[in-house]
Amino acid sequence: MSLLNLKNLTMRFGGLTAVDAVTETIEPLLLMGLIGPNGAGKTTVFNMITGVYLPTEGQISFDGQNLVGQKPHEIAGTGIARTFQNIRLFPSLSVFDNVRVGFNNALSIGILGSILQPRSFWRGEKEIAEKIDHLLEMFGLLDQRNELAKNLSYGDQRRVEIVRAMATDPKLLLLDEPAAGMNPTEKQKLMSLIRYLRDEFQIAILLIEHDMHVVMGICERITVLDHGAKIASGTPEEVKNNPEVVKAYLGHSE
Amino acid sequence: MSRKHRSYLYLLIGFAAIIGLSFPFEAGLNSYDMRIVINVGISMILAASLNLINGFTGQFSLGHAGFMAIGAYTASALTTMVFGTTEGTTQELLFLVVLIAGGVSAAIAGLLIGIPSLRLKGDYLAIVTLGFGEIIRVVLQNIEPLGGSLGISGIPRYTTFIWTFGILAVLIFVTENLMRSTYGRGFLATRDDEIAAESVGVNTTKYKVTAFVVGAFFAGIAGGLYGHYNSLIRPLDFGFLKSVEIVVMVILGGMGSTWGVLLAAALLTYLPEALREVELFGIKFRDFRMTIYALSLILLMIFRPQGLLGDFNAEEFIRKIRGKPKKPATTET
Amino acid sequence: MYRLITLLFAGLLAGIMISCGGNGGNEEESDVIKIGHFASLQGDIATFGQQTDKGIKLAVEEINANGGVLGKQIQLITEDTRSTTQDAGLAAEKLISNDGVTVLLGEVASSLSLVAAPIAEREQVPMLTPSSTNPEVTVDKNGNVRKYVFRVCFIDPFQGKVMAKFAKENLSTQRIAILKDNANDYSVGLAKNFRETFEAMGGEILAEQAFEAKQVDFKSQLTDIRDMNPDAIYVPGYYTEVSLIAEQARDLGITVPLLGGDGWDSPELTKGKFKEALEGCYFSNHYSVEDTTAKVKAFTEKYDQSYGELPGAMSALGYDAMYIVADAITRAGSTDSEAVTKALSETKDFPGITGNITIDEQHNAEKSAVVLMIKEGKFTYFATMEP
Amino acid sequence: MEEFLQQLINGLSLGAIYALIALGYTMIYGVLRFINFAHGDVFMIGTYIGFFILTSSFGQALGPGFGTAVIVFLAAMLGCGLLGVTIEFLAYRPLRTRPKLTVLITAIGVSFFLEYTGQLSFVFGADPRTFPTVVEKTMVVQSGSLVIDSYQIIIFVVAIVLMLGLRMLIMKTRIGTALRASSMNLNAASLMGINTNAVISFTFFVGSALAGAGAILYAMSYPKINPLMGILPGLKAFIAAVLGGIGNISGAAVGGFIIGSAETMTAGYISPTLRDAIVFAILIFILIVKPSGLFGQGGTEKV
Repeated sequence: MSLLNLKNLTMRFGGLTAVDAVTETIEPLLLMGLIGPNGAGKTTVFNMITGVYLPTEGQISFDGQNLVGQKPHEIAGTGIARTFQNIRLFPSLSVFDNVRVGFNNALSIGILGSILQPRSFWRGEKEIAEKIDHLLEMFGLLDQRNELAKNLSYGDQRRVEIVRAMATDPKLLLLDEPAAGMNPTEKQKLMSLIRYLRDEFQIAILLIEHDMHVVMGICERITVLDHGAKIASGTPEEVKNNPEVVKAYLGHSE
Repeated sequence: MSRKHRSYLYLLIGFAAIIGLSFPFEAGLNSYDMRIVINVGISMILAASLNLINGFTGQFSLGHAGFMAIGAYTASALTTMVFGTTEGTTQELLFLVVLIAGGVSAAIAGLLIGIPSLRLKGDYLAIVTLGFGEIIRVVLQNIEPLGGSLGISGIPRYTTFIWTFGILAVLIFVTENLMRSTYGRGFLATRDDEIAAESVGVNTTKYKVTAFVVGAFFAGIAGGLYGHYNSLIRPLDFGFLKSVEIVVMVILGGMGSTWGVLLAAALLTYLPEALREVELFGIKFRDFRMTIYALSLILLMIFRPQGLLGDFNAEEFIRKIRGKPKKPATTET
Repeated sequence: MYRLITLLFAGLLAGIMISCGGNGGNEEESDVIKIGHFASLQGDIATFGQQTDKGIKLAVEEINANGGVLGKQIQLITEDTRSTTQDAGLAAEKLISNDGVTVLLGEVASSLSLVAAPIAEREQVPMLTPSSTNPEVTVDKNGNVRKYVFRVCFIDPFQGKVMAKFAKENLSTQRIAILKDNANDYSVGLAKNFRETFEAMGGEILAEQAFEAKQVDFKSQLTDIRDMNPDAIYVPGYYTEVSLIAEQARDLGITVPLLGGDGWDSPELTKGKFKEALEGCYFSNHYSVEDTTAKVKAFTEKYDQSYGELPGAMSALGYDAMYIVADAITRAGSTDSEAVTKALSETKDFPGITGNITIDEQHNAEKSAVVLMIKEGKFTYFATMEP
Repeated sequence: MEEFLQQLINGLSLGAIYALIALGYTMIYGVLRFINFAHGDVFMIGTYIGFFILTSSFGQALGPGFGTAVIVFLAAMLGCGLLGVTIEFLAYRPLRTRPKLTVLITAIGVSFFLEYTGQLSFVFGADPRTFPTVVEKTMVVQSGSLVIDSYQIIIFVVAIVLMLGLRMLIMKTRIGTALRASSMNLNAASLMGINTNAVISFTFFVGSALAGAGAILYAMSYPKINPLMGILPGLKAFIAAVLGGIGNISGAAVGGFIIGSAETMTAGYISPTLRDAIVFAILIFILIVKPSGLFGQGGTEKV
């Protein structure tokens, strides 16, 4: 059974068709890449899946549920987490609290409980704190635990964003250009981290990436978008040799 | 005492201190000074409750005086028209009842006003809340049984030092505890980045409305306290100017800094009184106070927009002067 | 959580600062008599507060120039209420507790006087309001007369009645429409009492239309009123709006006279183009600026000299209030609060600018009203109405 | 029917004034994306400029008439325009890169400053002043209960002429093109070599000058002026701008007419005391249902 189904997904902004009838499926545990030239509509696909944009047409189903029309936080609740191209952390919160926000829904304490703070409140908070520390340790961020997010280095910010996404306990993780701005060593580390994530947490990962080395190195399947339309899909090898893809990447200089 | 109960301990210490202070205050202060102190307390409640909406959750509201009006009218109408003037324990109990009733009706209004905040941001929200505040004022003016433009007069004086600061202590307790829970994190996440917050499952709508409801509840109680101190309330006093005054306290204090906001509320209520007699170059301050108020507002925005204590962290400051090593603040939980 | 403790310390500090700063009404023997005036010098009704203050100041200057009261000079302390109830409470309390004033003067708005009245009662300091017309200011809701609170002006019922009587008997009108200011309790009070009296006398009130203070367009209300064809329109508002109402009424072809109360009394009422619009209208007032008695004439001239404008009702009432206070202190022979209060309550036939004033049992000013007619922009004496 | 027509005419002439003020709000919002709260008070200053000219010995020597009207209009427009530029330069320019709310608070500060300084007895004083006659009022139509006077026609004509003039200015001139470019994207415009500071000053000048013209029209029809008089017309004009889609110039004009008519209709058919509340209710309704206004284009936040 497939995890995520996109059917005829279309997004138009005024006269511009950003995403044009894209159909795609993602299986559980798959590491999949979404590539294409700038403006191909990759991030728009992410935004439709996560409910930031309402698709003009088409369906999205995840784990058997329809996602179209659901609010972003409801979609997050079904098990889809994401990072952003232009990093969106909570700048005034510490690294620890950034991640803790991701656990907000895991704690089912009402407003009275939050004000009066009975024993169960503290128990819950303690459990969460342990989980967060565990996650931070796993990502090598424990030293920056109490640092404000805005004071972190770029690479650390990217990793915190991933940790925060993982805090929601997702089944599918969407990564938007995770390697942007990283040097080759960092990219190498990132690739092993992504693989590790999939294996350790048993999730599917869909990533947008411009760095072909990263994409070809870790993705098991790749889908290529151009001008909003899907032009190819397959293994890295197949995609690399697809004439349409070559044309799309080179043809833009015509 | 474990840290889990620390907030209760502080609340108790707070109550004890307020009761302890009330004796020298009642005995040592003349009634003018006492009135300043009570007004300071009410301002603090208003500012701290708006801080929840404006400072922590980032929802810019220019209609806080409207919530105050609803609370003041509910509480005062109940006292003058239903319960009548009472004494002793009955009075204290009924006072609590009317204050809470005022808070609840303001909270309901907060729920209604919170809803547009789901769609609007920044200055648009500010204008809508301004409109709500004005509508509340005009409607109150047109309700004859509530005294129309004259308002409700002859409200007995129930508000005391203990009531005012006791409620302030409860508000601080509620705020501090909320901010340490999922709600507080939800507020801050909503303020910092709504889209990111939604992406990790934070229902920003719920947090925005909660902030409005809790903030409005305490503003309503502040209204009840005000009515039962001032003996008369009327629609004109809950207009745009009052809302702006409260917003300025929050901004001056540094949005989201409880400590700073309380200090700013105290300063902005106390200073105009302290400066009444001050004369500079033969010009009496009191004749120019509104001009000076406006000018300082502009200068503040240009030179210190983060407020008095905007980037000041009280806990860190105290840790520094106590010479303790920096311990991770978040392990408190 | 250190915040709470720090806060309490701050509160304590502030408290100490305050108690050191305030000198809490020292009882020392001084060579001045302190009179406090709390007034709206800024904000919505600043125009009336400033006028009252001018009247009081003029009176103080005169009294001091003539040797003061009981051989002492009068020191006037004016505090601003910014037209708000919060600051009215603070100002009144400050004047009483910190300055230790002998008598408290103020406010224009009844709502603001109603904040100060309980304070005056509690602190047992006599308070005289120049122009708060709501009956509740001197007599509380339960019908008890406030011992320390008095007024110099008419109360709403009196002026409403006077004008109703005048409309029915002197003008022989039968059908009248009312246009009142809903945001102003003075206007609402006058309208209510006018209606009651006029109907009791067999007249007919066609409509009671309302507007909100600060509005400038009254055409909708006036169009409705015009279609009813009344014999006159009662507009118990302030001159700030009445001029515009009159002009718009004339534009709409309404020719019947407008009737009003002392809120009309200001030279601004008939300035410029409003002169024509208000020709032949009537309003009830305390006195007439045109009054040729030496007293009124001297006041008008002096006021004009000092401020470069003619006085309005608020200035005259402030002026009278100050003189009544001086008179009461003189009669009391001391600044003792009880003695002054008693003297105030015994004020009888005091010859003020605004009439011969007697304080009655309800602590209201008993005096006859005059009805003025507007002729070529001037307020000319038309009739005297007895209470 | 006659009454409806009358209310409509009253509403349209009131709305024309709102439209003039609303243009200033919308132009400034278009370029700087912030609500110039002090705009209503600039309008108030405009009436006082007219007042002081008309009551000066110069103005009294002129007497009412067409020439006087032209002088008063130009003076108020120039005065308000310069005031607008000054306010922008002193209070808003230092905040160019700050969050919008900081600027909003500053604008409220400027608004209070103008209002309360105006109330000081040696400035304008709190007492309302009577605005002298600029041109004599005559009745143009007086059939049955329908009354149209010359002022209503003057207001309408002046407002339409100014709006057309503004349109020409924006569409046909160099600075107008720069203004349009700046309201699409201030940064991009600046990169393209447009002197954005000059454009912003120009926007404030034109917007405030229109408020100055509106001020004279307003003071002619409601000749009592006071330092707090700018608050309500300012708010209503702002609402008109929002209704039309803030940042949209023809929207502001249409919005002004709609708000003016809604107000007089409410007063005529529902309740005169609720006219202000109704206008606010309209505002809230629009913002909740269609925040981009009637003619505004809704933007999508880039994620």
